[in-house]
Amino acid sequence: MDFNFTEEQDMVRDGLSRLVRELYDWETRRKAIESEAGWRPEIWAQLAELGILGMPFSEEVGGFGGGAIDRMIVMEEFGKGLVVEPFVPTVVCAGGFLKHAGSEAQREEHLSAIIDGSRVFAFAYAEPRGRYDYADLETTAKKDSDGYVLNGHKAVVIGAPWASHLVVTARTGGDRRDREGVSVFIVDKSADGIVTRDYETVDGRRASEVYFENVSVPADALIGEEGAALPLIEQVTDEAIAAHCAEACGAMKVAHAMTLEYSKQRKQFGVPIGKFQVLQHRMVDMYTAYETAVSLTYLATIKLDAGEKERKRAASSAKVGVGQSARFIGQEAVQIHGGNGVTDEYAIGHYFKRLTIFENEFGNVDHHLKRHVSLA
Amino acid sequence: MDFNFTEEQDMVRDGLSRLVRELYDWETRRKAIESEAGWRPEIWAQLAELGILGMPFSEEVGGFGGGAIDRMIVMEEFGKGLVVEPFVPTVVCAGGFLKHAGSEAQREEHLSAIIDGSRVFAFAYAEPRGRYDYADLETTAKKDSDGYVLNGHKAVVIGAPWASHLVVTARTGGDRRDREGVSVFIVDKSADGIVTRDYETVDGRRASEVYFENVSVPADALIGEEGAALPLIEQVTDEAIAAHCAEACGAMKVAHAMTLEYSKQRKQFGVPIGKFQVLQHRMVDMYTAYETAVSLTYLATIKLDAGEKERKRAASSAKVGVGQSARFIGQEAVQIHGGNGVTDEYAIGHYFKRLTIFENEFGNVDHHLKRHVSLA
Amino acid sequence: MNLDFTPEEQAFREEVRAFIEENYPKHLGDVGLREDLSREDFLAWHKILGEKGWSVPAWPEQYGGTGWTPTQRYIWSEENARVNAVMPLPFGVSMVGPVIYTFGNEEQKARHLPGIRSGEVWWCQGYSEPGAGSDLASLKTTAVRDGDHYVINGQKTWTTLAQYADWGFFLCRTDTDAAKPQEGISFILVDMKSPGVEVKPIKLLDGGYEVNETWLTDVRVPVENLVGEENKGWTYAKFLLAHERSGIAGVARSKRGVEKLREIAANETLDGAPLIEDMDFARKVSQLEIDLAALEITELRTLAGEQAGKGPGPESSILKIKGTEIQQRLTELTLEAVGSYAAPYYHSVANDDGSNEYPVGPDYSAHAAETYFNMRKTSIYGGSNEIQRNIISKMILGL
Amino acid sequence: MNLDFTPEEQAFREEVRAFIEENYPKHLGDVGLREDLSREDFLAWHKILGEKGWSVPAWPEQYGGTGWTPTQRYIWSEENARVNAVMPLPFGVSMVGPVIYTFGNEEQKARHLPGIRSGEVWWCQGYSEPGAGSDLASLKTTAVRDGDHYVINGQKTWTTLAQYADWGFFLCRTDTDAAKPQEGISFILVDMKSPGVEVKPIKLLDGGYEVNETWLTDVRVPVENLVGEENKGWTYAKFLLAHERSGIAGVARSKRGVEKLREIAANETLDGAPLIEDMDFARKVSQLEIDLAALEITELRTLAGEQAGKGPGPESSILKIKGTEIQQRLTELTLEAVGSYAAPYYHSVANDDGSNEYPVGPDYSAHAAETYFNMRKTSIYGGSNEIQRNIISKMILGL
Repeated sequence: MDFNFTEEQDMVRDGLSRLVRELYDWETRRKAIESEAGWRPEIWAQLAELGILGMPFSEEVGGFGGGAIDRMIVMEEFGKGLVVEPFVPTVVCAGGFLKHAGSEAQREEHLSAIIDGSRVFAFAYAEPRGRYDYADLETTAKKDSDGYVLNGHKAVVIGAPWASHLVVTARTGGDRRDREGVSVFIVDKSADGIVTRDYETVDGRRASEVYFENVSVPADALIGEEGAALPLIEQVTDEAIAAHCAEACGAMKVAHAMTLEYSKQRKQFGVPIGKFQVLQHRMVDMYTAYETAVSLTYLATIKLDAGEKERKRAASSAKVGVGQSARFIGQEAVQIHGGNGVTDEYAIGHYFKRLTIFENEFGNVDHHLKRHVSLA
Repeated sequence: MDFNFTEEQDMVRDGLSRLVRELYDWETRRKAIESEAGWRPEIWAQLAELGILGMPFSEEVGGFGGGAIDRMIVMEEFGKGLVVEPFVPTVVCAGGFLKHAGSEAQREEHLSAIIDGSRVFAFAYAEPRGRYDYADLETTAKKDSDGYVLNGHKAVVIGAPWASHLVVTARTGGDRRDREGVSVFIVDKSADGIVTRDYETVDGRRASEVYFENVSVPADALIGEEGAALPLIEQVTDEAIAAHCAEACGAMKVAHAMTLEYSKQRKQFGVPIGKFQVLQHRMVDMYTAYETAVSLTYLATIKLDAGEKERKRAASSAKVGVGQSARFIGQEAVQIHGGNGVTDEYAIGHYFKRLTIFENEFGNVDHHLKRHVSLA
Repeated sequence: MNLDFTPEEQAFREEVRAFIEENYPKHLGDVGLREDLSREDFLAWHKILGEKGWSVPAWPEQYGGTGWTPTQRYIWSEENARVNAVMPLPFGVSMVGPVIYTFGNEEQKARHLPGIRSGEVWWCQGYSEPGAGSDLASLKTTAVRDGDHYVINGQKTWTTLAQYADWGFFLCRTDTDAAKPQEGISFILVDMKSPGVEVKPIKLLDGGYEVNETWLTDVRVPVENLVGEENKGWTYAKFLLAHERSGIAGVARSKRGVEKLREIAANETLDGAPLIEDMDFARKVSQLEIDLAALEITELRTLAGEQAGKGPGPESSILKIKGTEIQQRLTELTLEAVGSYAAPYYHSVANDDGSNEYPVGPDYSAHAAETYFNMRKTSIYGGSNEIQRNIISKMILGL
Repeated sequence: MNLDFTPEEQAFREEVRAFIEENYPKHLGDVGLREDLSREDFLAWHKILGEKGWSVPAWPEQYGGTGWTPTQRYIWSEENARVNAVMPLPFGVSMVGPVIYTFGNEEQKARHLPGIRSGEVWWCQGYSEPGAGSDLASLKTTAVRDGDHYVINGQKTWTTLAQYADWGFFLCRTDTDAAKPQEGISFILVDMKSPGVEVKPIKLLDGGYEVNETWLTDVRVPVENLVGEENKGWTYAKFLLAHERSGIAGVARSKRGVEKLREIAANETLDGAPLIEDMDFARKVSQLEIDLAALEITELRTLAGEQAGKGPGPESSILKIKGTEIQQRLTELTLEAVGSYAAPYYHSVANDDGSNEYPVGPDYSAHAAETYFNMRKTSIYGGSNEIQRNIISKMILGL
């Protein structure tokens, strides 16, 4: 048992922490997310240069052979700065699918482009009526002579406006909600028949509704085995859950620190509000909530390579516990900030909004509590 | 809409309040519940004399024509003094069954004896494996030429050691858990084949395990229609729920007042602990929990004579809300009393224990939340 | 004790319902975020009610009140909540109006009450200041007497919808040497068109503009705009706050909210079945309904107390706490119900070209996140819920 | 970072498990309420461990500690929890022992440590006083120097299991004029058989006797029983409290408790199916398991910190709060699981004639209510959870 980080990991953390501090200050971030583009490709280039985009991949394909712990460190720092660039969709999700199930040719084609920052991905899995069930798909991929034809509507595809490519889940067989018959494809976003409606999200990112209208993709767009992708999707989304939990921990850490600082400065009735015992104890409970969230994030991260059931239990435990901490800390941080907490000007509200949407990503608390029960 | 009490109701309250104050002081109560008998028949006689035992019954049978509100007032005062005498089993339950479904002859036989205090009842409905489902019965009543033969085991029959008679639920037909086939009987406790194992309960009352071993009862032991008693049981137990909720409100009121008083006297770090904001706010939340419990008890009580669905929804709402308040107030009252809160000597622990068992009676919070859902 | 309505009360409900059905402006529909409303939208129903004589039900009849019993007022708010009506804003009707008819002079009553009743004059509240928050009494805005005028200087904040306001009521310090911060404060009416009044909207975390910062720089106000006595403004402010709290439970509106939540959850699916059939979700809705029922009866008991002659007392703090907790949980559950469609930013989606060929989620999801964010304010404003607990602790529990 | 055990650690687990299986006294079984245990029962395992040299694992090796790593100690407590072992009581092993070897003189070490290790000497703690509670420093018991003796007068309370104690460690005021209440306190060892020591059991709300009131009336104690310096007792007391808290999370024991809860819920029925298959109940068990997993990792992180040289710090307050919350929720859920059979009073049922022809509920229900009642103490003792929050607020958050 060991809870220490390696020297390399400490260096990655320090480097990213500096990057976020220097290039991601609050005003610059605000301008970027309010800009036409909504993100900064130059940050993406920086991340490529620092090797962050290539970290989880093997050295053979040009990566750095990092693991789950490294991703956790990256995401925690991103969470502290509310970084919007699509690391999870591109590196964790698309990268994950390719790593676990991509053919030699597919890796060759995509991984180096991910690592050098030239290709950006979004993960189109959610559907309007599917809620958090990855198998509850109305999107179909019908085999034809040249490959597959995709039809369907993917909802709230995070980062899609910035993406050159999409990872798409679709049904190649079986009935809606069957575990069998689910497949995963990599699709060029400029393919004919893809219509996107782009918009901002409440937590400062961009997303699209993506409509597939008879979109033809070649046979080698399929990742892994046809119709057998559900376990793969579960593996990759558990990895995304661990990553987002780490991001949430970073955001919670900052939200708590900001609140603490605010409570020491802000005076009411002649004393700093941090002197009121009720607020003191609440900030203690926030601190405890943060610490337990970190513990569960460690657990989920460490167990990613364990057996399937252990991995799922840990991921769901984290999504439940970190989700509950995120809601509690977000709400109380705003409450303790009083009126300022509900303004756009104060950063705290933005941390709250990001934590709110985090709760929903890849299944909310209820969903994962049920999943945990089913794994008892 | 009217939230006032009548003058008669105020008089009943005052009378009972005096009785509890004068005859139910803490030391006297303690001696009584620790005595061989565990209750005081002389208190029962007093209640008969004051007309309390006859209150809900019509004037024709010697009662006073009172209603649900009157019962609520009585139970609230009983709750304040943690009165152990079996008003609910005898007057609310047995009395309720007779009132709603008893034949002329059955009323004649039992009601006047209830009103004058000479006959005491216990309600034997729970079973070891039935949890809170009144239809989940393993106890059977088989029809024979002279009447019925009862077999089965009734669990935790409150007040049975003091009772001369039992109201017993049993299956006369259908399968375990069927809504049809449930019947109710009144049985003399001295009947051949009834074996009881008596014991104390953690909240200072007495109860028995009651075993029926080929107990023959006459045909007129049946109350109401054979096999159709479930709606009747639901009506009567909703009345019992309203009564126990009122009792819990009385107990919570005292528990809160004791805690408030304690917090004003008890000093730590040189000041009364009631000066600590965290405890102040907790006592505010206890107060709010009490007030909302009172509101839901009013609702359940007033709706007892409404349509079936409305009555059930209100009763379940109350059992959920009052149950949650009871747990919160009980636990926090003990916590604020510190070490003294967990001693047998301080009264607060006994209020806590009564409130704990109340939570379970006639279905706990989970059970009634589910019932509420089913009635949406 | 009973919860029944008398035949007269039933008849009243019929009358009210018919009037609403006939007269409530159709174009307002079932509004989501208030910030979508124009000034005219806000006032439309108010003006109609003004003409009918129903705009200020709670006022004494001599000033235009309807003389309704608390039960009738309860029916009134229930019926309005049924259509999620845009009610007259509280700043005139529930706040400055009662202060004026209780503490103002005849001239002030004659001048200001009609405009409040009719909905022609829009009022805003100048209480909070930056750095003051719940500690209202520490306010720094001064009003210095100069001949027949007060000269007001200072900064107010959280002035709700002041961007539309004709008049404002302001707490100003008229005696800076007073022994206690609560003393030396005056309650002054200010024409918002006066030179030196500057209103700047504050963007909120939901992206909307609902509150403002208001600067007063050498604003000259005639002394006849002082309400009551100089330096006694704190008394009127407290009076007003108790009035503000009493409507804050929002029971009728939350009941409508639960209905809407049930509709949403009936439309959303989970494992192929309606979300409302999911036990986890249904249980949370039931719990909310139970808590709301408890709040409703508690409010009715308080109203009954008022009917029996007691004014709104510290009990209203309970209503504020529980009412806002329920409102917030309602928005939490709605957010949970819409799933992934919580994420789209309404202002970004709504400002599109209007074509609806590729919609972004179902209509009911459009405001879910923004409403959730917006409603965080309810446990902060009107005296934060922590302050309400302090009030109960002191005034009811005697701690 | 990893959660794996090394092969050496795995081997250690095997060794420990085998030793426990072979040597743990069978007659102790899976004890419910501790109050059923006799003095001999309490000491049985302690004495066996003493002989094996495993009774005081955390002590420095020179005093008999095992030199185990924190991970080994973690394995040790997990393995003991598997059989729900009656562990050596903390008063000697975790409390006075560390104080004696850290601050005591050689004579004291030689005299007292062997008896603690072997389990022959039973210690009790004389800290709390009536009227003091969490405000420990306000204690009033005095020790007045009289030649070679202290003469102690005062009253202690909550002295756990003092009815069996041979020795006690007491905080006494030796300087009544000290500037602060924390000053002028001394840490004194008292032979409980000394004249003037009177122990009176306190009946608790679960019906058992676990704590006592202890009177000291002109108790003469040789001055060599003073530990460390006179008037410096507060330092030793704080040192001890931090040690007391560090084991208080009780993770291994709660894990065993969750297993037991699952067994109970598998036996109980709801609507004809095992209770554990009821989504409501299963969800609560899962939530408990998740919180327990979080606590476990948090404790391991704290242990890792200790391994890296940091002593038990204020972080242990988090473990105390979360650990006791989980213990209490576990007993709440067990109470819910047993349904109606929560009501029978164990002492009443158990004192029956022993015939089991007509049993009162399943065996596992016997202690459910009493354990629930008993465990309310955990958020009160060892510094109430409110005090722990004060500590974190001050020591970690700097508020």
